[in-house]
Amino acid sequence: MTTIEPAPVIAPQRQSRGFADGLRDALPKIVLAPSFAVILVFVYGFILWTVYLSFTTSRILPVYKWGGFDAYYRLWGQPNWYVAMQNLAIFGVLYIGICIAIGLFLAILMDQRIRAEGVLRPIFLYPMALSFVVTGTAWKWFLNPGLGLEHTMQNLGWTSFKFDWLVNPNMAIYTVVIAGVWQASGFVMAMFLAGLRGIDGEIVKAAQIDGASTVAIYRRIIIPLLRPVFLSAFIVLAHMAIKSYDLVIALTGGGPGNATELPSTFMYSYTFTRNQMNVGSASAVMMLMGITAIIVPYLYSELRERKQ
Amino acid sequence: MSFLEIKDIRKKIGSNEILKGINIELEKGGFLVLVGPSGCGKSTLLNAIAGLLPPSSGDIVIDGQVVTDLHPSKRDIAMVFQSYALYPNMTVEENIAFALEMRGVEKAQREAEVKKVAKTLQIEHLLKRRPSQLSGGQRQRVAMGRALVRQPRVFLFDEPLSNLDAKLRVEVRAEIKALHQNTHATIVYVTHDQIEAMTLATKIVVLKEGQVQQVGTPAEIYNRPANLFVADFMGSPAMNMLKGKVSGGGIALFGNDGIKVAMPPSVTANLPDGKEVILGLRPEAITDSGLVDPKVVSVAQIEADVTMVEPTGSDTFVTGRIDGASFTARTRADLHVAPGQKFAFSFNLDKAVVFDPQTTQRID
Amino acid sequence: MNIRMITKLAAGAALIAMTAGAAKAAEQVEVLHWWTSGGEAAALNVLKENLQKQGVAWKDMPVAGGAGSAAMTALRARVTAGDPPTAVQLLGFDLKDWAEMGVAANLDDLAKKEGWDKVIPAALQNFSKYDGHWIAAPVNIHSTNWLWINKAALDKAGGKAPTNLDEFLALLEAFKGQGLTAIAHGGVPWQDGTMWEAVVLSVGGPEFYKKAVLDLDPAALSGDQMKKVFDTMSKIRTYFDPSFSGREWNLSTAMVIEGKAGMQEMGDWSKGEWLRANKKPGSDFVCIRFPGTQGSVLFNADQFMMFDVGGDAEKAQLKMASAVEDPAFQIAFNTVKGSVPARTDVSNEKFDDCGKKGMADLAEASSKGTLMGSLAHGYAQPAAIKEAMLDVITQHLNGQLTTEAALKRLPEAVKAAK
Amino acid sequence: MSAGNETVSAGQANAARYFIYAALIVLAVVYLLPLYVMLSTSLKSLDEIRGGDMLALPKAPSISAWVKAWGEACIGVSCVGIKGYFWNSIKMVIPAVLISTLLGALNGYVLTKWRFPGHKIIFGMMLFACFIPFQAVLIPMARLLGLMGLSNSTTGLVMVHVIYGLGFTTLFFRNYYEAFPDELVKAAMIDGAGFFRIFWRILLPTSGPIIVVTIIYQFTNIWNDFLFGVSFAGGEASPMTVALNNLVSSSTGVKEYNVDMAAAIFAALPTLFVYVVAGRYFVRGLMAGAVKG
Repeated sequence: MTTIEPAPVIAPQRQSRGFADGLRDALPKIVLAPSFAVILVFVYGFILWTVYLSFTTSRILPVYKWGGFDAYYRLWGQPNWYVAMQNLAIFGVLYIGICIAIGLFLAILMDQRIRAEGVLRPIFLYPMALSFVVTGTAWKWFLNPGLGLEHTMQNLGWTSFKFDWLVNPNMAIYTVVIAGVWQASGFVMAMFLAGLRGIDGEIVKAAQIDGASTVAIYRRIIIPLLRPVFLSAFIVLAHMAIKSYDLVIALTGGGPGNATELPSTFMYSYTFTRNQMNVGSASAVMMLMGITAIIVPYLYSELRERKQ
Repeated sequence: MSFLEIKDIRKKIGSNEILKGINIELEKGGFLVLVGPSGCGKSTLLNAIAGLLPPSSGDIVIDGQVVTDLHPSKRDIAMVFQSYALYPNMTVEENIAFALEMRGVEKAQREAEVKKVAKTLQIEHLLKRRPSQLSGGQRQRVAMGRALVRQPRVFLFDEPLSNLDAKLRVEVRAEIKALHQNTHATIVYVTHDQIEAMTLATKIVVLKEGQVQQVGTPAEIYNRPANLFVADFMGSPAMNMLKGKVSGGGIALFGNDGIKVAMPPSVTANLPDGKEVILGLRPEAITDSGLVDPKVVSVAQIEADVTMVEPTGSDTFVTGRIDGASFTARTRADLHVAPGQKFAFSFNLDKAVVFDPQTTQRID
Repeated sequence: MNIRMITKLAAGAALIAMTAGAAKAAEQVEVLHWWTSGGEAAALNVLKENLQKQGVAWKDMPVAGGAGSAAMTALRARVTAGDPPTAVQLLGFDLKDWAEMGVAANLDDLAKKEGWDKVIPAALQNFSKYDGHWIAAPVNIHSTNWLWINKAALDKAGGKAPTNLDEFLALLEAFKGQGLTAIAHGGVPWQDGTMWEAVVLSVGGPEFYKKAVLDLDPAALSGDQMKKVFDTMSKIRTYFDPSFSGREWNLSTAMVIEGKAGMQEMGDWSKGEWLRANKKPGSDFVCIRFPGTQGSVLFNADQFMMFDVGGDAEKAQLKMASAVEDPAFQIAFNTVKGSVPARTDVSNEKFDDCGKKGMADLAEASSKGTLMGSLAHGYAQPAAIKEAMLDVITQHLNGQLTTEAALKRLPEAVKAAK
Repeated sequence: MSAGNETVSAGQANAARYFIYAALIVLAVVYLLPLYVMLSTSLKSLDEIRGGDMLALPKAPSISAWVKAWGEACIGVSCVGIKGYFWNSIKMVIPAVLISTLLGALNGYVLTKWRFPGHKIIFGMMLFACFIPFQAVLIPMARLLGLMGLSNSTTGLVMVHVIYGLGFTTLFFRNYYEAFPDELVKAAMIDGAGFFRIFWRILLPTSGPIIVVTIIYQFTNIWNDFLFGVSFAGGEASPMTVALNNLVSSSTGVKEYNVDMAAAIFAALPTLFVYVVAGRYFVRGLMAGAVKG
């Protein structure tokens, strides 16, 4: 952060004039301080602690005996970890891409002066309201070849219908994508809808007068104008993708085999069930580095832009 | 003694100096207008007076009290903002009463004060409404009511008319003028509109790039602008600036082989022959011969090509051109002249001011 | 809603939250466990009532899910906070790991008074004691190398229960011929592991199991016998129904009960499902040791590890430990749970045929030294190694690894996790 | 805005409308499927669930599973249903949402209207806090809660949710207040209002849309949290999700899917209610600032 500070709206007075005035000038900082202190300790302190732990020999509980890079060697020696990273790449790309595509599509449809918007909107939004602790069972049934869609279709007479992704190690990660998209795309729709409603109608009118077709108006004018929404949606989805845990646990438990392991489930299982807390911490450090790589450039550009 | 003194106010933001030592004094009951183009520092100065933006150095004195370090709420001032800054969550009544409430005024008294102000401003029927239900002019009145109810020592207005349409602007301007005359309030008023400045002020300060260009009454500013910037900025259409050379008690205009005009001796007495000058002449000083005041001493009749005719109803502005130099004349509305014709203009040189092109200052 | 109201609500709500915590009764035990379903909870309720009669209040802290993995997270949080529960349901090496952290209580006096040393099998004592001191009260002994067969289907296939792997594979083929899902299995790592360890025992016998699973001999883990184990697993895999993946074990049991599937390899807890469906051992279903494993028992025991809580709470803790080892409770609990008592001196008359067989097998294995810890349930290896081995087993079973790759990967994974 | 269709012929326009409605209805049905499965299963008998088709309507709808889930189902050794845990969640979620929202609003207020050197770095750091994986903070959090004497208590849990919600609530309010006219704050200062008065009387009363977004967001997240609940508030103080998990993922015993589903629906009711009732304001609130990110 190198650029100049902008003019503050209300800056503190030049000199302090007695206790009451001094207190009044410091009040905003006093109000902010507890929140910031809490974040410092409970986020940044804990991150440092996790980093330290990854260099110890901790197994079942934290111990503070130095272990060097052992945990990192173990981590990168784990086939599971590579599977988890690969899955995160597949999951992340598809989840973010499909959520944005469906969210945008839904938002554009919803923006055509739809009569039943009040009914449809909550239908698309409600999955976000539910935890996978709640909907996991329903999803598991639905995707299970013996109980769900495949079974139903075959009962209906389409006997060659096959949908066994859930139990197919090569395809199981895609079922996680399906359920994830189901959950988050409505939220993305709401973001795009808000963005669409915020666009100046005159721009669209001008484009119509210029003779642009509806498709062209969306493609050339509206969607480019939604750029900030794309960015927000990307950030929200990226962080949900990296944190995705309930989703996998509820749907596949990481299986079949380890076909749907993600870094978050990897970290959890090494820390809490496999009694290799240092390896778990090392994976957490890796995740944090990944998050940092995505978020910090975004934060930087976002905060710089506002400086003008 | 002055009621409001602004002493050597400087304001730096980063490495950027926005105010470069401003000194202004205003008597009690005066109406000070700070005028200048955007970015000249006038709003910064107003904010400094209000206490919303502390100056880097210098002092603000109100009624003999140094208020530079006082919190805005303790300076006993009121401010009307460009956007009116009405609290959207409160009714008109609550908006006007808010400052009184903050100062612990009893409810009954508050209501009485609000009624009184509402009556003055003729907004009694709006008291229960919210700002979003008001028109622009009504909001403007409420914003003034909010200031008036306080009876502060100084009123500050930050471009209060800029969000109104033209007709309303004229109306409200007149109301502000009347208000000032009736209440004898001390007012500091920021605008970029020179007509507002002329009509309202008892004292105008013209600012440019953080420096005072000229301080004076509206007449002084208009008739005797201190420099080319003030001359150009104040008045519409702008003052004609004609290049010329001093030549034997007069000034040769429109190039070397142009026209020589005789000047009142007071203007050219101290200037050497051959000195390059800029002759400033307001459009109303160039007219058709029928309009020339017989008492005028120095008049020049100059024929020029007419390039444009702009009727405004009451007057007609005619653009003339000689030898590549254009000027604007203000003529009678019923003058029959069309572009392409030649026309003889009368230059009233009694009204002329002369500037030094090097220093841009007026030459007396 | 106006703002003042919100503030008041917030203040009020915060106050409620403050008072809602804390408040501990005089004598009480707080018990962390994952027995949350009807039958198990009812069994545990016997213990709760016994303690209440002695004036000890029972503070229940059930955390279900993932065979105790969520419970382990909660336990870590509590221990880290310096506020451990009184007693925690724990398995196998987890007991050792926790005791190593110095958080265990010492039950030696009670154990001596009640003579636990004599009545609890030595193989189990290994886990109930740390460094020679009693730290846990074992509740029961499950064993995992059982095969549960639908009697009607078996009768149709000749009525003879298989006693070795070949007969077992033949029976699978026969069931398949009947149009059944030959063997009901749930594709979850611990279930895969439960089947795998039974196959290991069957293929190589107790010696091989000891060498490969308990001693982690790299040669045994990648040798010919192990190849046969994985090949057998692959063969069994072909008899699964398509939707086995991720299925809970009790759903598989239900398939056998309803006659949709022929049999199930599962621990003795699955008997509870049969009993609840009003099926009788011997007439409706057959319980046998997994073919080729008669004489050996792979055990899995639930224990209540006592945490060092100090002071007054200790008295209640000892009362609980004593109540767990009360023979009456052992009978009451284990008849419901399907397991056999952790004490060997308990009468078997209240138990059904399968229970009686279980108790007899246990006594036999215990005396012969073929009572060995189950890998899938944490009694053979610490969690890190166990999970690493399960990774390989489950990936192989799901076709992500070939047999050759699994044989190579298994010793590597073990080495990496050590 | 809405795309008009003046340039398109009436027939084409109608065809486009049919397509839009058809697409929306098909998607709506797909989105509703899981909820439908839960609902219809909760109304079926166990036999019907085992034998029948998952998507079929219940033959003889019965609410007995609902009654059982609410008041009779066993969670651990006590069989009193999930109603007690429902109230646990309420007790936890209300203070946590209100406190984190209020703090977020104050932080946003300071970070936009009372700026000081370094405010951007502070905001950036608070924002980054949103992205920390919660699994990584469990152990140190437990230790600190223990030191504070808040281990295994609702108060501790409320605190945890407030802390990890602060980043989001601050973000929402900061973006909203960024667009709030500074002149109003100046006017109020000249009128004599102080820091808190300006906040209570001027900013907060005009923050409706963003308060709705924040409350919906926080309510949903905190209500649905499992990880913190299971780690920091076990036993009788467990929130709803922990109890639900105990009910549905018990390792052994007969699975009563209808009861599980009914309990799951109970657990989902408050968040569903909030979304359905406040969904309209949600989009509006997002428009009012949150989307700017």
